[in-house]
Amino acid sequence: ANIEFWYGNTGAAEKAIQDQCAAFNAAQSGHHVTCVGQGSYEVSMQKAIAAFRAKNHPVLIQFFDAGTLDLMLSDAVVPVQDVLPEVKWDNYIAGARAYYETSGGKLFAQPYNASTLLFYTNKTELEKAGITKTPTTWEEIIEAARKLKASGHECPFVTDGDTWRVLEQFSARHGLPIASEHNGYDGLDAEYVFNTTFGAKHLQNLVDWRKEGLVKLGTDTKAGNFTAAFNTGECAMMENSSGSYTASAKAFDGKYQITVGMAPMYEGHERHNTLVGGASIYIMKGHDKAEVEGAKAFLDFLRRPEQQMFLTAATGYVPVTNDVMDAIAKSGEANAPKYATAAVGIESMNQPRTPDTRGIRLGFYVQFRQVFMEETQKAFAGQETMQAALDNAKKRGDELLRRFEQTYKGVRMQ
Amino acid sequence: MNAIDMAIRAAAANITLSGVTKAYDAETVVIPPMDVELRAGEFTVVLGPSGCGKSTLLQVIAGLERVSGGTIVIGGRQVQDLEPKHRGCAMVFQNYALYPHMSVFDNIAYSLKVAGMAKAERIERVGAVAKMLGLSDYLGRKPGQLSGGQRQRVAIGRAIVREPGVLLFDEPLSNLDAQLRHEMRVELAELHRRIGATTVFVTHDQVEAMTLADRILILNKGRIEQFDTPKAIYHHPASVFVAKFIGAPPMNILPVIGDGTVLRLADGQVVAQARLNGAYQLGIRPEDILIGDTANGHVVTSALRFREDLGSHAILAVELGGSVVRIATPFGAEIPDHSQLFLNLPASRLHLFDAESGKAMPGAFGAN
Amino acid sequence: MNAIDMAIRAAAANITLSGVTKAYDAETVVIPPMDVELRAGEFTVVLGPSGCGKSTLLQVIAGLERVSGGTIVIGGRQVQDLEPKHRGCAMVFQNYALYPHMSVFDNIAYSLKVAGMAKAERIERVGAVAKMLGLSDYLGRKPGQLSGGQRQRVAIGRAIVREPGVLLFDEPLSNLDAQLRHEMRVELAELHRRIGATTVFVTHDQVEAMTLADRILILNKGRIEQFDTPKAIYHHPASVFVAKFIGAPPMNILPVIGDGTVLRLADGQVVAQARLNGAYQLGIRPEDILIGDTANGHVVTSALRFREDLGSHAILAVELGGSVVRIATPFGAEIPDHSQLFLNLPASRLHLFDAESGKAMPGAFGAN
Amino acid sequence: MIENARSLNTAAGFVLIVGIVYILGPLYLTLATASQSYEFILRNGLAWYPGDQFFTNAAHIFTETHIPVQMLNSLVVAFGDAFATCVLSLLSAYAIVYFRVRLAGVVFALILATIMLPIEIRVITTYQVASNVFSPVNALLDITGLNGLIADYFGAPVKLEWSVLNTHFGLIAPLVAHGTGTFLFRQFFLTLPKDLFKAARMDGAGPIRFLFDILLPLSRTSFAALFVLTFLSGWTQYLWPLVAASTSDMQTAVVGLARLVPDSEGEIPDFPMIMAGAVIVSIIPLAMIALLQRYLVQGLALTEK
Amino acid sequence: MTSESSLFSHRWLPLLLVAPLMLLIALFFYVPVFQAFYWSFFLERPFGGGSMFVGWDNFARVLADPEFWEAGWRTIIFMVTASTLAVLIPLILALAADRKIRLALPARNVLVWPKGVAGASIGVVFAFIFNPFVGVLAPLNSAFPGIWAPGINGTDAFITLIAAHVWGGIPFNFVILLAGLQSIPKTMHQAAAMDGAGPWRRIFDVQLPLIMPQLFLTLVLEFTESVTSAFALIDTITDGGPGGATTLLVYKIYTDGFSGYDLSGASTQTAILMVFVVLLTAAQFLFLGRRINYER
Ligand SMILES: Nc1ncnc2c1ncn2[C@@H]1O[C@H](COP(=O)(O)OP(=O)(O)OP(=O)(O)O)[C@@H](O)[C@H]1O
Ligand SMILES: Nc1ncnc2c1ncn2[C@@H]1O[C@H](COP(=O)(O)OP(=O)(O)OP(=O)(O)O)[C@@H](O)[C@H]1O
Ligand SMILES: O=P(O)(O)OC[C@H](O)CO
Ligand SMILES: [Mg+2]
Ligand SMILES: [Mg+2]
Repeated sequence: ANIEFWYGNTGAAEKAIQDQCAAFNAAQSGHHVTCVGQGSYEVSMQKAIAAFRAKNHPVLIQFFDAGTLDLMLSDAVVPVQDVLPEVKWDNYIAGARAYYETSGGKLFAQPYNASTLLFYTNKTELEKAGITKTPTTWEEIIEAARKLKASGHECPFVTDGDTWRVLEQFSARHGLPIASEHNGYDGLDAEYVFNTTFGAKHLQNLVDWRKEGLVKLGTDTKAGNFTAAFNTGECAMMENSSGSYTASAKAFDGKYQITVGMAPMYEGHERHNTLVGGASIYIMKGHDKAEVEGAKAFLDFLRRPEQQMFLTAATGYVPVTNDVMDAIAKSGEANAPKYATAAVGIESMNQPRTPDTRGIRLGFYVQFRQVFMEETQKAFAGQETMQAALDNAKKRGDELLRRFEQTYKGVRMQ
Repeated sequence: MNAIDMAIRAAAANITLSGVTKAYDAETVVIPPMDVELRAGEFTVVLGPSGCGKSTLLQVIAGLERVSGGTIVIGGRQVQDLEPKHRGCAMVFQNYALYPHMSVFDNIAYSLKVAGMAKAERIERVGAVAKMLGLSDYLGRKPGQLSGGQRQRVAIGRAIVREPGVLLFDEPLSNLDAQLRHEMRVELAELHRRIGATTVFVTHDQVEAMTLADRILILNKGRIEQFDTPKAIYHHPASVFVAKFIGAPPMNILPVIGDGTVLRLADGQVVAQARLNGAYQLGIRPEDILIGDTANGHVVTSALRFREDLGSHAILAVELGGSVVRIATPFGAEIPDHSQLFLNLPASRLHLFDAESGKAMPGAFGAN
Repeated sequence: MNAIDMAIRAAAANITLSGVTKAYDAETVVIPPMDVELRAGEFTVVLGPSGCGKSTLLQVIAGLERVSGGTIVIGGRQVQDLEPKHRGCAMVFQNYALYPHMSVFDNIAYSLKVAGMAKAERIERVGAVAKMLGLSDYLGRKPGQLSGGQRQRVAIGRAIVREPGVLLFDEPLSNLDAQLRHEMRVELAELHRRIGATTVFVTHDQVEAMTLADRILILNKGRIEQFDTPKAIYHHPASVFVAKFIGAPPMNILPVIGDGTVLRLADGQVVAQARLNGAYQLGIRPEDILIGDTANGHVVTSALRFREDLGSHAILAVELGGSVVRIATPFGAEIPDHSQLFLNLPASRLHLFDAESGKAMPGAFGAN
Repeated sequence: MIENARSLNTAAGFVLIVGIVYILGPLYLTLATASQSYEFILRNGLAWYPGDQFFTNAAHIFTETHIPVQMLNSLVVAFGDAFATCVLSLLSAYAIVYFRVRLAGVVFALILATIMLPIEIRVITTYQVASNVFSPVNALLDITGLNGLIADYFGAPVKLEWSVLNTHFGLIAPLVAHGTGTFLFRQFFLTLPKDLFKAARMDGAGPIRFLFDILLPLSRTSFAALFVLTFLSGWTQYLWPLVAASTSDMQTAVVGLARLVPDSEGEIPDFPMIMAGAVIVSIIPLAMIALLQRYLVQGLALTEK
Repeated sequence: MTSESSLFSHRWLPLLLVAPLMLLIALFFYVPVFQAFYWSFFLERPFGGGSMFVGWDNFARVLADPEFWEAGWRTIIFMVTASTLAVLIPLILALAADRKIRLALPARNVLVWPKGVAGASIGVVFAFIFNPFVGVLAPLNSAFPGIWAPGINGTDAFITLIAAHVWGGIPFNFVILLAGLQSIPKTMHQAAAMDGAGPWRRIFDVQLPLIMPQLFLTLVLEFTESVTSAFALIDTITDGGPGGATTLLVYKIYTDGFSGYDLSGASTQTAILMVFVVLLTAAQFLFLGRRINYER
């Protein structure tokens, strides 16, 4: 059958996706997939909504982590596990599964371009300041930062304060909840709690460290963007998505040495898994059998280790099934830079889990990310304290949750 | 005459206005109900003071302004609700209204083009009109590059080239010099003779009015004061308004009082015999006053104020009974250089008007 | 007179043009080198055919068009490179050029406002001017809501309200009716007497020219044909051009041939005695021709073509020696109703011009 | 100008220089960046001075993206948008200003209101309409119960279908549904002397002739200006072409250009290539401006005065 | 046309003339907008199904939301400052380019260029220009650290947006205003010059009043379009930040509704925005539009 797959990525990722589509079409003759780039996850989703209402929608659609609940409750998609019961879904790494699973343990979407948060340092600069051991905890980072600063380095650590980085991934690996009901997994009546957890302290720390000149925001840098600030050597450390590795390595080439490891912990906290980022693929309702067959074939194709390796190599996204690591090892390129993030990324996502680190299942969550950014930026700008900002964000976030609850009144949470 | 000519050239037509009124808004009623008939082929000159509604009248006939009430019949058809192009009129605008983006040729030819006339014929027709108007050298220019008079001639050309059934002219010659004006006047008379369009011609020029008009329509604040032949208008003005409006200089008007036998000026001098009692206005034209002549009727005494020499003749302004009276001296006449003049106001040349209404009282002195 | 008044009212000033030329582009040389002096306080009327450069001349004096060459001196200062506002002139534009966005009051008051005059005084000054122009009722209107004549009066008001040293009028009365025109003429004369501005006045109206002008400047294709008093222009035209340009109807011009003793018309009739040989042009004004009069000089025979009755008098057109000759009958004269007329052309009233150049040949008949 | 106003002309010159610098500054930066290498940008951020990599970057655009093909789509969309906007706006402004229509004011208000909501915030519903332009008709038939009757009578209700998605028409039409042009022409018509209209009617010109012979020539400048401006905005449209066209060979160059910006936060965009793309994509609009510049702001004496 | 009496009085032709545009507008503007209005009375699920009628609840909620009011205020401030500048600056440029000076011709060309450049690339460039460390204001910042920080300081971000908005707004307004200036008859200048008004004064007394129709056009369009065109700039330059300081209503509607799937909330805000802008435009027409339609 002829099927359509809508995705949102652009740039290098888009190119890789198109290559995979072409490869699929070349590899078999039963189906033909047309991969349609929509320019962004948002537009892709908007179009999917309009198209679904107009009964014009594709059979496969890719969407990002924050929209999971919206799609689960949409009644527009079918769980992949229902459509493809024969697949060995256990093969997916636990971190990725948990995020897209129903409460009954059924995988809703097939994880596709996955990422997670990692910690990057500019080894060359660190060594210049006399730091020989790569920091792994915040305490070490701050100590290193002080040294860097003392040695005249203007920008020891850089971040953009993004919700995903400073709240979601931080809370997960420190085992902290963001909202009650296990981040919404257990019901639509969840309420935000992040303002009362240790995460609040961390955010306050960031504010203080920024005042001290140890931490900079992307906008405080010459480059104007935190990744660029790190890549140009302006800043010495950052936490960032696995997806940025390729660009950084390329920028550092010949000038600096890079290290990449798991995102830092506070001392005295047990490390838990980080969440899977990026996006996954959903099967939409309302298509005939042949098309569903085509969709299944394409999903099977994408799941293949060599396809995942291809995507990882081309984009920096991490593999999502356990067998890929073996394949990489077998390929003899295990130490190649293009796979540098794969092992550490999977390791990070495979850390011990608690019910609060499965993922995030909260309504209007995309909007909440905006709210959180808005409020914390005010705190960074000194307009209000971080605690006040977080309290505000909680308040506004709860309103969103309540409205979401009302909108989906009567819909059963899966 | 071919088919297109037929389409353009409409036969001259009667124009009948019945109860036509026009108000721009509630306050500015420009034309109160007006009834008038302009006969087919007749040349009507409209005269009236500035702002009395002359342009408005033309526009109402042309269909460019809607009537606020009443009916207009042209050639037997009620037209007050018709589009201008269905009324068969052509018009020269007071401010020319030339198409700025078209050359002189195209401006003039435009109506022919609209009527679908072939190019060759257009060129010929426009050429003839341009020649008559002295515009042959300017056919390629845009209006912006013409002098005021040249523009006015283009505007005339645009209207007459169609040789329509009704021609409306809004002060078409006001920007021309006397000579050209004179020539144009002759040309227009000739044109009118040839195509015989019913013509309505607004002007401020006395000579144009007297020479061109079959009848003159005198407007005063949108009302018809008199509508008659030039001769009648000049010699038998229906009111003080008309009397003062026609003639250059205009008729002298003096307040007089009748005591049952004679009419006396304010200073008591007797000007005429008349069996009238009460206050009246007496009119006499400047050229009808005889100087130092004792032969015909009463002689009055007056003081010379000043004189204007117009070359062909002179105008004397004298004081008579407290009013300034103008006298046109005959051509070549020797004017006595006294400060006191004896004047004779021939009874046959006197006009009498009601003091209140200003209406003429014909027959007061027999002759009139 | 207060300080602002001083700023606005400039004293009347001499205007001297030396070698002034103006060309819009290489082909259209509108004014070839011109030298002329307009005396302080003098009232100059500029006459000339349409398109001869009258408006251009005014604009050059005003500083609205730059001269292509030559110098202009106003009140002793070379001004040809100065801005209009430093030349002390006010101007009435041929097309009015009113500010469409300002009320009549604001249009008139604008120059006073620019000069910084206090509001109260502005109101007073504008009020006075508006009254004189009959505009008092329209002060609140926008130009778009006025009739042509009303607009023209606003344009006049705008210029005269400043009482400037130099007043330039470009056909300021062309859209007014005879009566109003007459009144305005008197007002302008009075105004000129009062403020004594050096005035340049373009008109097509003979009467205006004759009555208002201290001197008349006759332009022909940008060249000065004659610049003299009205009387001299009328009675002693310097050329056929001038002769034909002045007078309504204009002077009759007949080709004649001298045989050493007499001048003969084309048909051989003798019109005058003169010791001249060859071809000439003979001029005589319509009002100077005597009908059926055998007393003064030669009598010629002519055929009556048509007559125009102007009320005050009539114009007869006769054929004489192959040309049409116009005769103005005296006021009230009885005109013989024959088809053949005997005409007397008094020698003292004859003008002789060179056949080629058209230049007058004064003294040809002694008197002239 | 009448006098040589030195002070004003100096000021004017100064103002224009500032204006030109303000306009050219960002354009210069675009060009400078377009001529650097990706590595340069990774190290330095954007560039203040030009490098020598422009042709390399441009070659990338030509070999690795659909932009060259997409420029054809852009051309069709921009031209279609500009042409349709100009013509339809002219016609409707003409109807509103020169005809005695009782509801002219209401119609104008309805048209003008479209200026106020960008397509961005009605994209979902607009997409729904575009996916079946007869959907309002169907809905109307349903609501009025007519469809019930029809179904009773003919056995099946009316369900008309016509999707304009993925067509040039569909790309253009929603962009044309905009009131700026009508407003512009209306304002322009209001400044034309009334007597011209009258003169034309006296010359026998009916509505159509008046439109073509008088109004159109006199509106030439406005028409050209509107044409260029809508062409340019059609060319630079982003969201609607992105949504309305699904395949990359139906999409427009600007959409293609935006695709070069990576979505993932970690990656630094290849600004030199993007800017080179921007430069290439801007060539046609700039040529358009240069070509029609003459008409853009040419003065036109509206009266013969 | 002021006097309505001199108009064509055809019955069907005008309808025919407006029909094509009206049809497009009905289809691609009013139907979608109506749909959105409809949603504002429901709690609407993005993919449809189970939408719930809630009457005026959405309005009550939105109107009670301080974020909405803040975004509203920001929108008004942006509308006023940005659109004033986006008319004023092109106006000054047009006045300059209207003069017969040598620079006028190249300026007329160059000033139209921004229209041809895609917004996506220009946002990046403006962000770079206003970067506090390497941008044009860097010297200022190194002299007084922290004085210019658009990434942190909301006002600075706002200024950046306005600068970019004005940049993009120059071509259209410049062209319209210049065309207006050029159509002023020469005699108007001459008359004013005779009245003693120098070129500076004529700007205010003659030129500006006479291009009122054009000024009105640009102002109305700016007022309405500043609301919409800001969208693309916010999206590429500030993302509504820092701290929401550049979240104008359109951007909020977009993020709430179309990245956050709160269709009802977004529709409600759309409805309110629409009513507000309609009222504003109507007011402009009533108070300004009336006065400036005089006949030349
Ligand atoms: N802008 C221009 N470009 C070219 N030629 C022009 C321009 N303005 C006027 N002319 C020409 O210059 C000549 C003189 O024009 P001007 O307006 O001075 O005439 P005028 O004597 O005032 O005529 P009128 O009595 O008809 O108003 C005319 O032939 C006219 O066509
Ligand atoms: N559009 C308008 N709105 C209001 N009043 C107007 C309008 N047009 C003309 N008027 C008024 O109507 C009256 C008649 O105007 P009209 O133009 O018919 O006068 P006119 O007799 O042609 O005068 P003129 O000889 O000065 O041209 C004038 O008082 C004028 O002010
Ligand atoms: O930057 P990415 O693609 O790794 O994704 C980050 C988060 O998933 C955004 O929601
Ligand atoms: Mg009139
Ligand atoms: Mg002139």
